[in-house]
Amino acid sequence: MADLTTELAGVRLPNPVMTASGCAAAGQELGQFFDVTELGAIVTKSIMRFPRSGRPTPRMVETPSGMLNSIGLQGPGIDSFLARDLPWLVQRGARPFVSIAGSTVDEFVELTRRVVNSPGVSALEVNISCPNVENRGLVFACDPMQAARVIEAVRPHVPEGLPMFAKLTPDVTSIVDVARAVADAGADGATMINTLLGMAIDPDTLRPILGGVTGGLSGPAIRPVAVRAVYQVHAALPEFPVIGVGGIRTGADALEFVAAGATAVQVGTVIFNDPSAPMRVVRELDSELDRLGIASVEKARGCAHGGVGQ
Amino acid sequence: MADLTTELAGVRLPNPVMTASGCAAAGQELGQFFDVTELGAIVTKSIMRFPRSGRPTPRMVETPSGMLNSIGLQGPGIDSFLARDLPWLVQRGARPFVSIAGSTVDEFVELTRRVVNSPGVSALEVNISCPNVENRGLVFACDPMQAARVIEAVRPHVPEGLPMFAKLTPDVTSIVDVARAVADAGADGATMINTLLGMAIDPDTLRPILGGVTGGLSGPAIRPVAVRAVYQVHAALPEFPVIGVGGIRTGADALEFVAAGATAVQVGTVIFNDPSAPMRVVRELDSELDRLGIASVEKARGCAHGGVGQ
Amino acid sequence: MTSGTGAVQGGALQVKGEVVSLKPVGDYLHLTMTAPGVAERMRPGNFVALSVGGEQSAMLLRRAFSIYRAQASTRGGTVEIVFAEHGKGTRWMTRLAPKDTIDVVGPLGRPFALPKQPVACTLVGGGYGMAPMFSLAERLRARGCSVHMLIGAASESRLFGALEASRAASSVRITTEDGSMGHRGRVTDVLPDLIDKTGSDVVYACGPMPMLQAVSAVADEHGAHSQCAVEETMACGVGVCMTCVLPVRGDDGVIRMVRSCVEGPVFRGDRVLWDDVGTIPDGTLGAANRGARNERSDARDHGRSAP
Amino acid sequence: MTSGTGAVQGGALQVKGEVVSLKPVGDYLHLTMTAPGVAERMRPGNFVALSVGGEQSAMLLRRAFSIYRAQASTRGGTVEIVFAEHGKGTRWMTRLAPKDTIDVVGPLGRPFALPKQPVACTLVGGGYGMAPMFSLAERLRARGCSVHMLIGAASESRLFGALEASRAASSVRITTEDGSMGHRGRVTDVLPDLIDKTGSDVVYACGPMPMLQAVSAVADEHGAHSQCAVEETMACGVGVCMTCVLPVRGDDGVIRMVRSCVEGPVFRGDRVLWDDVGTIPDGTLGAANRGARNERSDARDHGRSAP
Ligand SMILES: Cc1cc2nc3c(=O)[nH]c(=O)nc-3n(C[C@H](O)[C@H](O)[C@H](O)COP(=O)(O)OP(=O)(O)OC[C@H]3O[C@@H](n4cnc5c(N)ncnc54)[C@H](O)[C@@H]3O)c2cc1C
Ligand SMILES: Cc1cc2nc3c(=O)[nH]c(=O)nc-3n(C[C@H](O)[C@H](O)[C@H](O)COP(=O)(O)OP(=O)(O)OC[C@H]3O[C@@H](n4cnc5c(N)ncnc54)[C@H](O)[C@@H]3O)c2cc1C
Ligand SMILES: Cc1cc2nc3c(=O)[nH]c(=O)nc-3n(C[C@H](O)[C@H](O)[C@H](O)COP(=O)(O)O)c2cc1C
Ligand SMILES: Cc1cc2nc3c(=O)[nH]c(=O)nc-3n(C[C@H](O)[C@H](O)[C@H](O)COP(=O)(O)O)c2cc1C
Ligand code: FES
Ligand code: FES
Repeated sequence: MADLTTELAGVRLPNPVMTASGCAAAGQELGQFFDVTELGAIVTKSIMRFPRSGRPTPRMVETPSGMLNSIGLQGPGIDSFLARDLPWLVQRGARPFVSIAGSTVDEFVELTRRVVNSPGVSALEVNISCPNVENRGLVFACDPMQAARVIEAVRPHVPEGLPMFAKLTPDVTSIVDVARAVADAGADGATMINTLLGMAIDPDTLRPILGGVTGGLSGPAIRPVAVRAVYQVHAALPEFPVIGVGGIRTGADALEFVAAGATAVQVGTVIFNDPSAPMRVVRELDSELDRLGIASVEKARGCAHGGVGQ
Repeated sequence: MADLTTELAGVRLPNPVMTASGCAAAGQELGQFFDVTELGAIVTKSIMRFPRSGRPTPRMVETPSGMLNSIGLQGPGIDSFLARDLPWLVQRGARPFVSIAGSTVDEFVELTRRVVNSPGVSALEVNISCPNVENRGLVFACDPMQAARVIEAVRPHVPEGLPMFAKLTPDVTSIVDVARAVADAGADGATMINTLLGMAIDPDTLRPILGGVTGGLSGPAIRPVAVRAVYQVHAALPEFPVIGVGGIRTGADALEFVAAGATAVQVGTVIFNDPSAPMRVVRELDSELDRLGIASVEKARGCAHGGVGQ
Repeated sequence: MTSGTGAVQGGALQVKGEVVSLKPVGDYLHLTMTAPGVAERMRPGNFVALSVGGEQSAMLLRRAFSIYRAQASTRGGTVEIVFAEHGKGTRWMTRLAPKDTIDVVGPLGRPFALPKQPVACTLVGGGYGMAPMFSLAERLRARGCSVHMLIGAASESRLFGALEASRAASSVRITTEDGSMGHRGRVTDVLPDLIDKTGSDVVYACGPMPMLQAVSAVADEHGAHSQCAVEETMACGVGVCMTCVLPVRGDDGVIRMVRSCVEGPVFRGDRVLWDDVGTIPDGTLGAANRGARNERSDARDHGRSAP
Repeated sequence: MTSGTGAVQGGALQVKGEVVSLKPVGDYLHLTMTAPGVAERMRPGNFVALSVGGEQSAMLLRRAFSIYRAQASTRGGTVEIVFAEHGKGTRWMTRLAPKDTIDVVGPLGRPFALPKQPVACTLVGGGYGMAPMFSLAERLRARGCSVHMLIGAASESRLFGALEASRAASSVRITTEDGSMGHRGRVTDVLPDLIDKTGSDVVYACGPMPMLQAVSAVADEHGAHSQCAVEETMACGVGVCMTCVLPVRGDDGVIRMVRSCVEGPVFRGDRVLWDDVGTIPDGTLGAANRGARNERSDARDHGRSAP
């Protein structure tokens, strides 16, 4: 039994494993498969200011060891989320990390205000991997300056003790530059990576399969890209907490991210394959650490860089 | 029997399928498995000015539906390549596309001069997805300006009738910007995509597996990213020929790239799984077109954008 | 066998099943597997989601199948499905052999709503869409309903359960598009007459989307309720991913993109905006703009679509 | 069965084989498969590359195995290998059953060089490294060589071919690290004495890298040639990818990173820079800088490594 407790930018978690935003809704459905209070945290689907219908179907394509999705951030909007979805998690004593998404900086600020005033929220994840309507629809996190603008704007509204993470896209020339920008702008850490932009074409019609034409690639297929991103950012900013996500399927995969420098990890697409995966990953991470004779997950953190444990 | 003949930036090919650089050496070994003269073209491993020993082993890691490599451009150097490797292809009547890689703009120019003066070369592929020693080791193709500098410099040395393609990396915020830059600089087309930067960590030692720490991710895992890149560039520059590459395993996969806008395609990593793959892809592409009642590969080109054939 | 101590009670389970048998029936395969706990909870219209391809599979997503029969047992209940070889996942399933293990999640989805009164019901199944109709028939008969079955397919080999139907229903009508068995044509050629003659109050349907749409329209016209089990592409099957949505009008008159895996797969036919499946119809709650299908994100304009 | 009309003659084939049998031998599995044409071309020291995981496998790369036996036949020859369950690919292979198809590429690699004279030879195998030694012994004996075998492993269950060896060789010595059979210790404890007593001119070895290195050193010291079959991670197995390299000194004295799949897997032991495997040693042809292992590309400094 290795010590899995994790101190993540000031919050204490029983273990470093979470669900990834958009892959666990608001937690309730997964309650059928495991006790959501046992998991490090539940990251909820990115919520927007208003109800949003998302993109037309088809919204997914299975790809080799992965999938594409173009959900288009369908959701009930912040009011309904706070009134109906969040309380389920809070009442049970789970640790909700609330993910927010805006189309403008003001929307991010407004969402932040609403979320931080709701009791029971453990952390805020600011999904800046979404299009900025004020800047030709370019994704905020594709540009260090735009990314920083969002984080700077929400920073004053996030109270002490509530960590705020920026969710980054890998579709950039240098993710280190973006991470540095959000760190400087006051993010308490970064969650990486969001999906890679991809697409698939129907073999019969020869037209794009997804209603949204392009979509986000996720799953084990992208794990090497995610591990690399975490490794690079940890190398550049060793004190900046990173939550690693991208293709985690097993405890050994989770440990790979921890060794690369992640303080916590998220399980996303693999939930669709195995709805019990998040708690299975916790158990497997524990046995992997035992197997290697490493006493705690903290000891393994950053190992790949040649630090402690090596 | 669909018409597979392909006019690619002025060269006529019996079919649009090629090997990808670095996945077929200089063609000879694959001659055991199929007749290399029947394939559209053989793209040779990127050759450098001088012999190069490459990176330490391990140089590869298998990943879900893909692999990472860090070969480090090992090769015999241009002199030996032209004297010993190229003639084998030329004598047989294969169509060699020679891929070159330099660490400086001058090296690219020198390599170009040497290659274009060798008889039997069908085209030049300029692999600008490699580090620029004059610019902090940043990859040329990561910066539209640096990418254009290389292409502009080699352009005057490439004779009429010998097409020159720029090989692009997907590890950029906007591949369209890079494609536009090389098109403006005089490239006759672009080959996309090179590998995605990734890494893997050893589950036992918790250290990076690859001798080169990071490596290039390839194989079916990355196909959706490659198709998207081709689709975006074809949408932005419909007249600019694109050679699609990334995870092609079957004729249907090849057709996906053609529908996205590719004029030709390359088979890379899948050769390691199935050394007969390139010619199998030719046959399967043919039967896919027949199945869909499309008379020629040219008719299918760009279909996904809603053009002819739809 | 079941995962997740401390998990919320009720609902779906994830269990390691074992293949009991796999037998061809016409163009389909009939798979029986153990799935302890799933059988016991199953109600007609529920489905199971199976993982495919084994341990090192490149296929990440589960495949959804209507439950044909479920048998509770002290040795661990069994669940049966009927499937068509369609793509790579179902091709893998055709090679399953007794004793192979298979990971089962279920029972999933909202079941068919049952009438409170002992009314007449018509059950329409297209192809393997007949699979869920037999357990439904049983429940309906147990409530005193009279059950009429209408079975359609492209050809005889794609009819499922024609023989069993004669035991399960008071009357059986068959249609094939090529006329190889029964009436030559579609179920909707026969349905109006059938509703009228049997005086059916409810029509239950499962099959391809165009069939459901047509059945729903016929039911409407003939004063019957319809309960349609839809088939939308699903990534998770358990309600967490939002891939399986279709436009449905709620009790409040508002159109919403609802998840067919948890709010369906069974919907009231008159509530589904059949013509608009695959689009975000105007007026849908949260629709950013009109005719979203025509405003597909253009990869030219921006780097990525929102996930 | 073989692919590629018009392909260059000779060399390797790609064929669809069929599993004939799979049997445990100690800690290993002995797989016999048909591989028409491959058997006929095989020479001792060659290997085959097998694709693993089936049609929808997430495992893209082939797995390499030394050929244990090859039997030509008019009905399509068979090839046999002996393998250890190691990771996910070999785990999949442990579940193969007769009649399963398996895609085989082979025979690959340079075989053991045979002496021109009828000299004495010592054949050293560590674990499954004994597999290629039996066909080699046969060839050597056919040339009038005397054959001595030295078999080593961690423990008895990991010895391969101890029984067969007594028929194949004039003398057999066994070592196990735990002493469960034969001499307690390593092959190199016994080898010096064996070379001297048998007057061996050539030592053939196959097994883990450290064993090969030690065997090569002992052979050197005792005036024997050594032929070592190495095991480097291979992506393609056919010479096109450059992943399988190790530093070898050529006839011209120049150190090169050579491909172990086509220029090996068998190398003269005195030519391999054993200490430098996993590095680019100083002075290697084309080495950009000294001690490349210490100059691992740093992800901090640049966006990507050259492919
Ligand atoms: C609620 C529900 C009940 C179903 N019941 C049955 C049944 O009883 N018998 C039966 O034969 N089939 C049924 N299907 C359809 C079945 O799920 C698909 O045929 C199957 O998923 C195809 O998988 P594949 O790997 O063979 O095809 P592929 O095309 O390789 O699948 C690729 C991906 O697309 C999805 N997909 C492809 N076709 C469909 C489809 N028609 N519906 C949903 N997802 C699809 C797959 O699940 C997978 O994720 C049902 C589907 C749903 C949603
Ligand atoms: C020329 C040669 C001959 C061999 N002969 C035999 C033999 O006769 N019997 C036997 O049991 N094994 C042999 N091996 C080793 C065998 O190839 C590996 O055990 C096997 O590839 C492991 O695959 P896996 O999927 O179980 O392991 P994984 O660790 O899942 O494999 C992941 C990847 O790493 C590669 N890999 C892992 N371990 C090795 C290794 N030791 N050597 C080479 N590649 C490796 C795999 O090929 C695969 O690409 C030989 C290897 C080579 C190169
Ligand atoms: C269906 C789906 C929906 C997603 N929705 C969101 C989202 O709303 N907000 C977000 O930040 N990330 C979203 N993501 C991205 C994931 O949180 C995660 O970053 C990514 O999928 C990589 O992890 P994975 O490979 O484990 O899935 C979504 C991913 C999927 C597959
Ligand atoms: C082992 C290996 C070596 C490669 N070497 C080169 C190279 O020398 N030059 C180059 O332009 N691309 C190189 N590539 C990239 C491929 O040409 C191709 O762009 C990439 O692998 C994506 O295609 P694939 O998925 O079909 O392999 C290499 C790829 C692999 C796997
Ligand atoms: S399939 Fe995931 S929400 Fe319905
Ligand atoms: S394994 Fe590819 S060159 Fe040797």
